[in-house]
Amino acid sequence: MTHALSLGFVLFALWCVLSGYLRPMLLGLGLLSCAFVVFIALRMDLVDREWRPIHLLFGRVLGYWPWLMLQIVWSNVDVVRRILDPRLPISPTLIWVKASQHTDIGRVTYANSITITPGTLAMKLQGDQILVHALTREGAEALAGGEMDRRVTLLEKHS
Amino acid sequence: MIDIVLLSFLAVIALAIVRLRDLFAVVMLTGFYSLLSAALFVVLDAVDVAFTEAAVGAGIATILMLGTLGRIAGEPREHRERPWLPMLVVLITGGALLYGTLDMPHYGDPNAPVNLHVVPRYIEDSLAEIGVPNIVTSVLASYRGYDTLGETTVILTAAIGVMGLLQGRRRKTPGSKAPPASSNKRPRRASGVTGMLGNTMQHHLILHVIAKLLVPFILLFALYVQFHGDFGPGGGFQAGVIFAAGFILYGLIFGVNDAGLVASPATVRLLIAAGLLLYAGVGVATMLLGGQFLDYSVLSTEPIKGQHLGIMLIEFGVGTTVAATMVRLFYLFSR
Amino acid sequence: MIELIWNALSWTLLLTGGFCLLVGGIGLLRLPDFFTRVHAAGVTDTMGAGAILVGLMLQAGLTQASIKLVLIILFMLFTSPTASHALAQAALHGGLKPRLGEQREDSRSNT
Amino acid sequence: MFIAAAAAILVAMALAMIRVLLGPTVYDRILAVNVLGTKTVLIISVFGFLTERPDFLDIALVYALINFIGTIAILKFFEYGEAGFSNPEVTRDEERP
Repeated sequence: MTHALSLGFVLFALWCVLSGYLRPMLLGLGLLSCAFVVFIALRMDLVDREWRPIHLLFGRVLGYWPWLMLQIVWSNVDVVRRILDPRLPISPTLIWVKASQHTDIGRVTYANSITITPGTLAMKLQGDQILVHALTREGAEALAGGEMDRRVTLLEKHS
Repeated sequence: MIDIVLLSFLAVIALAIVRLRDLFAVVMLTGFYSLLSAALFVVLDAVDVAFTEAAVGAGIATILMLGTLGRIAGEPREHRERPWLPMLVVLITGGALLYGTLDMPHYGDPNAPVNLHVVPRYIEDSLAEIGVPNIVTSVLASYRGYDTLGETTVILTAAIGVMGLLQGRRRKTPGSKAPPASSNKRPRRASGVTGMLGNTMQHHLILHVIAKLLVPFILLFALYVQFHGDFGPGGGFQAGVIFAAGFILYGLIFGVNDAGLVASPATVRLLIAAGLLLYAGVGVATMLLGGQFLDYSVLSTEPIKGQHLGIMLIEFGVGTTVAATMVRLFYLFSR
Repeated sequence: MIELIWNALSWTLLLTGGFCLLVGGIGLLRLPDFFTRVHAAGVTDTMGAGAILVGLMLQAGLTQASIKLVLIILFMLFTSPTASHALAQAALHGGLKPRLGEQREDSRSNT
Repeated sequence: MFIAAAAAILVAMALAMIRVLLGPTVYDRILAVNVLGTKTVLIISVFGFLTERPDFLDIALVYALINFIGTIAILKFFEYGEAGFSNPEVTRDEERP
């Protein structure tokens, strides 16, 4: 029940932000819409313990996002340099890395973090192993170092 | 400037679509074509049209075309002969259309009849008469309410047509009676329960979790578009398609059987008609209240409020019909 | 003065974004196989899109437009890697094998 | 400055379009179409600012939200669709020297 309410709350906040009109009629329609979507989400069985976007966005995650952004910027610089280099210094590598998170959402966060950093691509997620395609061997080694894995796991503990 | 570049991209893609033999690649190119035309519509200031194109082209069109590809063998049939006659027909029609454009006023010509009479009236008076900031909506839903009713009916008719085709075909050919030449190339429809699009993808953890997170937001965004058509680009058509996209995303990931538990095929079929019925019902209600068919002013004591209410109701009807049609098509294609 | 800095920052971001888009496009053409091209697409999706959208946000200031831009970035953060992942899986399923190892002598753009 | 950004987006679109046309595998085309989806979001946003009508952003939002659904359908197509159906291009590419 609390999860459904929190979903409804987030949805209504989104409605207000999107709408920007604070007329009673639109707010009323917004409430109705949110209730309807929550109803559908309950019927779809989408609302369970995994559904914790509030925690994802505002919890300890606040510490993770800036780090990930920085990571994205650095890997971008690296990939851009390699693409523009006339010699095209790439060495595509496949490795399996371990995802030591305990929840599904933690693993998915880790896999998507891998994919969103250019230079590494999560190709397959099997159990607690992720098959990663890296543009360079150095990139693969950096990932195998496991800092991102540790950070995502940390995030999971606190949320 | 931007429009010319986009237009030339469109031409190149159109040629490529004609030339390519791989149908799968053609589906991809069609998606790209729709992306480009949405951008072009934005540049040409037809924001509402762009919105529709964006909503349809971004997901649903691809899915339905893939569903079709899954039903046919996927290999294009070789041409038996040079299609001279169709070519001739196309050339003559195209030539006639081009000739017709010679008489048309230039794009944006201030002296064109449409810019002298109809447009100023809409621009100057619609806010006072209808009270809706988005002129496109007041034209579509109020001034030309008949046309939109007709368009919604077309959607219903199309849905009925597709339902007739696919359901009828299924009954007649229970698998083994397929033409022998292509029988080994047909997609395996395992035990006839669910087809290619209908299976679950629960084993894809990433898709599963992301869909779980996003589906509620897509549905809410659709409702936002539905109810803000009066104020900005949007309305029933766009909202219906977006809502259906959210629902279809659920169906793709969790399987068509689960989707059927949320909204059963029979309910969805009923909703297709219910939306249109709401639209026409508003018209009948205005007649009963002493006005003309679809003249919303009589719905409330103040004409403007009546217009507002009427537009909201009929847009909701359009949205329901469109969303239900799309979902129904998805159900049909995924068996 | 503040406005000038603000504008300069936003223009820098817009230009950076445009540059990244171009590099992403070049990478899409230069890199040797599908899986490496996904990384070039990643440059477009993250840095290119991100920088341009943030640049626009600085122009918009604290308005509804900027909130919508934040939402666009946020949603893309979720959908773009998911799409890349789904596509990579589809390619694996279709039997496409990544080319591995040093590509130096093999660096012709695959046309 | 918006013009410069718009121009960069258009040129990048042209580059991605070349990849769509060249292939060689169908996945390359899909990838390029995905990238073009991102660029469409961008050009719509930038154009909204260029003409000072930021209400175009709703359209960009739609793309950002639902553009990946098509890709999921494609993955599904390859998993459950007929095996070997759209592979001729892949094998053709593999056989290349």
